[in-house]
Amino acid sequence: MNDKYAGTPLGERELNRGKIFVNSYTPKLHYQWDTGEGIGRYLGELKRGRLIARRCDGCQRILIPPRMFCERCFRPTDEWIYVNDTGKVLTFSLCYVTWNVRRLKQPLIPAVIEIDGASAGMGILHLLKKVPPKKVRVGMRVRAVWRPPAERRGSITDILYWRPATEERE
Amino acid sequence: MKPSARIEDHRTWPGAIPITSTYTAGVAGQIFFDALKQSGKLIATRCRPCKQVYLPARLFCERCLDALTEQVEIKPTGRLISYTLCQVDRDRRPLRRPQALALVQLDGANTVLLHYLLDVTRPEQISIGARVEVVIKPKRRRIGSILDIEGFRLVHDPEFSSKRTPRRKGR
Amino acid sequence: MIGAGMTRFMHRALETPKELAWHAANAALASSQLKLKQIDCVVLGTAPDAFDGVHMKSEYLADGCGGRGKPFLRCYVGGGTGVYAVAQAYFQVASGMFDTALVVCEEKMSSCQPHPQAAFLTIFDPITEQPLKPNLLWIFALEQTRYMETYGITIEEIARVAVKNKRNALNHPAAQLAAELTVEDVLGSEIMAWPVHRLMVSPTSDGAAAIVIAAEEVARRVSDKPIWIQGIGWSLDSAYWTNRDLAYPEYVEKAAWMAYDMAGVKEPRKEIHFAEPYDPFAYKELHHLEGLQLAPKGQAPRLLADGVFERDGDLPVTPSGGLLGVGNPIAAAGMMKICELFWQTRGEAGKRQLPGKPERGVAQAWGDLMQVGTVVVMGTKKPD
Amino acid sequence: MSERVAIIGIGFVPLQPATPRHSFKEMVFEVAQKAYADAGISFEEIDSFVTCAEDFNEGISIFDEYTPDQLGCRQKPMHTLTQDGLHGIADALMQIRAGVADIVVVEAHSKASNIITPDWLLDYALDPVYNRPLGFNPHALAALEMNRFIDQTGITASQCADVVVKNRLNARDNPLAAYALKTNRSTVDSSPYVSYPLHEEELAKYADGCVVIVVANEATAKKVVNQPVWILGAGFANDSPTIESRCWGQAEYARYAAQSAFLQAGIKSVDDIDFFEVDDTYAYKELQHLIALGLYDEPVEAGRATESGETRRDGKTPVNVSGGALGMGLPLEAHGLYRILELVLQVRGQAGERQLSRAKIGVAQSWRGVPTTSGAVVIVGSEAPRG
Repeated sequence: MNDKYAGTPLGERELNRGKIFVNSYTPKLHYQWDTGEGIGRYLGELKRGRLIARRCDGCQRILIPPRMFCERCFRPTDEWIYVNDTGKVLTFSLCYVTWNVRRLKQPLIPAVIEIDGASAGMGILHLLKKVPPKKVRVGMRVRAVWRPPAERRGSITDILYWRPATEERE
Repeated sequence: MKPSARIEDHRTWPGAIPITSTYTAGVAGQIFFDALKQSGKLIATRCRPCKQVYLPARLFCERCLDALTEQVEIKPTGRLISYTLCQVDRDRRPLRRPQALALVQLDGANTVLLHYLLDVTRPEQISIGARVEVVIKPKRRRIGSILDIEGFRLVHDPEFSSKRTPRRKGR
Repeated sequence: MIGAGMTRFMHRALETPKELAWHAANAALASSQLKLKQIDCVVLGTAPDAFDGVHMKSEYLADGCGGRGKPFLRCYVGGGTGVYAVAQAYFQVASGMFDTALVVCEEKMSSCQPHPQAAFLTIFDPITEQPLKPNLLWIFALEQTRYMETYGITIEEIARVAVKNKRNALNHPAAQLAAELTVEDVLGSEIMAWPVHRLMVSPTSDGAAAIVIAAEEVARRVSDKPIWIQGIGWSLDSAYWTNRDLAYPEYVEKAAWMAYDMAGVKEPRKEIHFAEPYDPFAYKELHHLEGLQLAPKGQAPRLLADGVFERDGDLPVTPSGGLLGVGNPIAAAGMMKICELFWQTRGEAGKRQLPGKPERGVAQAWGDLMQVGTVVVMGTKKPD
Repeated sequence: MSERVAIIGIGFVPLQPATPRHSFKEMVFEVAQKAYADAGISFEEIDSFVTCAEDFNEGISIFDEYTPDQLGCRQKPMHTLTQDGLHGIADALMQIRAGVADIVVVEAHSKASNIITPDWLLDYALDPVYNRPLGFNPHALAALEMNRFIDQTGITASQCADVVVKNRLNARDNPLAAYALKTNRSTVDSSPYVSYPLHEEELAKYADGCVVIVVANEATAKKVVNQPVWILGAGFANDSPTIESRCWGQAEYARYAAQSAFLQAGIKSVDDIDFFEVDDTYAYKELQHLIALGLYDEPVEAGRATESGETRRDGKTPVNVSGGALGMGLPLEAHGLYRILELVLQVRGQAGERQLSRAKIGVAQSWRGVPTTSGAVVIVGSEAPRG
């Protein structure tokens, strides 16, 4: 049976005792991605404090994030359309760990937010804040909270977070 | 990225793969590095059916996939299979001194070892086929790494020099 | 299919990736009673290079898989790779170009620091998503919420999957996280990303698994109990995952029907005797059973509660112990499920052997940004 | 008898040092549209899709995620191979012969200009325990191989330089080429060494681009508008990847792959082949690969043949009429597809100024670059293979 299932598990202790030879290496993998027309414009408009989408005349859908082709109709999309910075939570989570698995006391609240003005089901990934974790619900209406114009850099993080739309305006 | 005013400026986006990798030396690597670190010895493994002696030691034969259990100690002398003088670093910037690298087949092994070629800066100093020896770091500086080997050094070999005059290739 | 083998699944292995691949390849060859020289081509399945920490890791792994001097391909559909690799090898052999294929799946996730999960940051869109610092838990939690919300499913119903699979794994000698737990234990473990608790998540693992497949005449010659690949299917959905309804995996349905059609399966619920769906997270098993047409939409939790998916149930699900119990070295975990189909249908699953001589099973894996379904149907009867 | 399989459509863009206007998705979409139009098919008719890509060349882990939309294959069979485009062609051939698909699309692209640290990527491909700790520019591996190669064969460094001259000159008649140049042996010979004996000018430079190829079974191929270009044979193979035990000096992977492809094609003599498109990532590689394909009785002849002009466009055995990677640019996994693209254009008689008078059977060969020992060979012809 042992022969059938080979393998030598290592525990932290064996590793730390220095008997196991290990070497570490941090690769230098750097990129500068071409955003292209669709996402380039999306980022540019974020900097201006607006969300923009593309319409496909084939399926009549309004697509966000915007793309220059429609993946359903396999044809170029047709027109730029501004959409609102309000929307509805399609789904969410309360996440207690960071991307590199550090524990958090207060959860991050990632959500897919359906954008008002885009077609049904067209969501983007973002974060919710200014809402008690227990109060978050699917279907909740939210609105974007933008960075001050001078601090925006043409990034998805130009929207700081989304907050419940029903609360009083700031 | 610097803030910019025009949409046209948002045409590229910078990023990286933010990881570090930690590698174990493996089952065979443990044997090889342990011997290198403790006693400065080079341990290979042999596959008798395939007539191969693998250095550094391996757990399996790549030709027949059988497990390799027979260990062989390899003498630290061998023959130059190829060499290069590298002029650039990994950012493609010129190096102040060329980095000499060599492939060496040690006596008794069927495989080659890639390492630095010590004290060589010009192609005129060497030629393929030359005899070399392995230089191993003193014990206190050995940590169980391929860098416990300092590199290869040319050894004087009257027989080789008389057989063949070093050729200059390229310019 | 004439041979199967795997390594133990471990949190951290001493073996290098090549050595892990070799162990599995060697075990599969031994099981098939073939020598490497009788193998015509080698297929490798392995997930992101970021885990093992080698760029172009297919090339690096080639000798460990037995690929030296042979036609060698690495296929790659993210987490779906382990099951897809069988499809790749199937058409390599079925094309008539090769008589035998060795299929190896390997993953050494422990190489990746500060935590293997960190590599998952780089699976997100680098421009529109990575700046938000997402982790892999997000997408599972977001999908699970959507699934629960759409069909009114409770967290307790989902926790049962972890209980069942970790228990099944107690009988798997290669298992990393086998345990006898209760639903309370699972729900008592800390919340990683609500609604996902720690014990609903498969571990990161090091390991490898491999199989040997052969054309009919070779299979009949060398094996008295070949298991036949009856159907293969795979399907990839749009990358715009925030534009899709995550409640139901349409791509799994597409892949399943591709495989069932090929296998001549018309009523999966009746004609499939047991299933090994992909279970990296507890809810995924249920989600996938629905995609595989083995439970009506939103009904898998109820069938689980009724005992249908237990070892002695009507449709045993994940008798191996799955990713939750045996471990999740991504591609190797999918291949482990294929090995389980082989062992169960041959009656060689030891303590895990299902009652009633199961003749046909389905294995499925899933991957990417909730996009890929890969499905293989195998059984004791040769397809027409 | 094996099912006959043909290339029925091609789509491509010129190779360029950089392509800042478009994202990779936008580029692939444009090319896929052209390929489907060329084949006269709709995206809905395609059964299966293959993209050849590596995670770190794209800078994205699990790159498979981002492959479907721009090819029109949402919720369809699609998978990636982390190999060269020619491996993808072999894959398509096998899918069709296995009866899994009638029409398969193979795509590969390069956004090499987006990689800021290309040599560090290659470094990360080295064995982490035995090789990488030495800390050297991985092109030195090619230099080690070249030095061994010229020592073993008697081919001279200047004959390697002749490959550069020929291919960059050929590229001048190829509108798809990024690095066309009229140059000469002494310019190459006097360019600085990257790693002795390998000169800077002997390295192919990266380029961005994309090729999409539509492959189909015989029944489909007979219906399409364009002349089908038949796949006569496809082989792929690896040598040991391990620096310590791989073959140095000869390209074993190419020899294995060629043997398999020639056997399938029923071609007994290389004289039956009209022209070649082979990997020339480094100048010496062209010669090494031609030797592996079995062109010469003695390896040394490879150098002489190039020096005497035999492999020029007007020579007896034209090699890399397209300009190869040295003249066109090196487009990562799309490298092999640009090679086979040239075969298709030549066989169809669409190669413009560089059209060969005789181009009925051609061979494309690829290699995956340092530190790999992996490559593929595909043979195509104007006539359907005998059954």
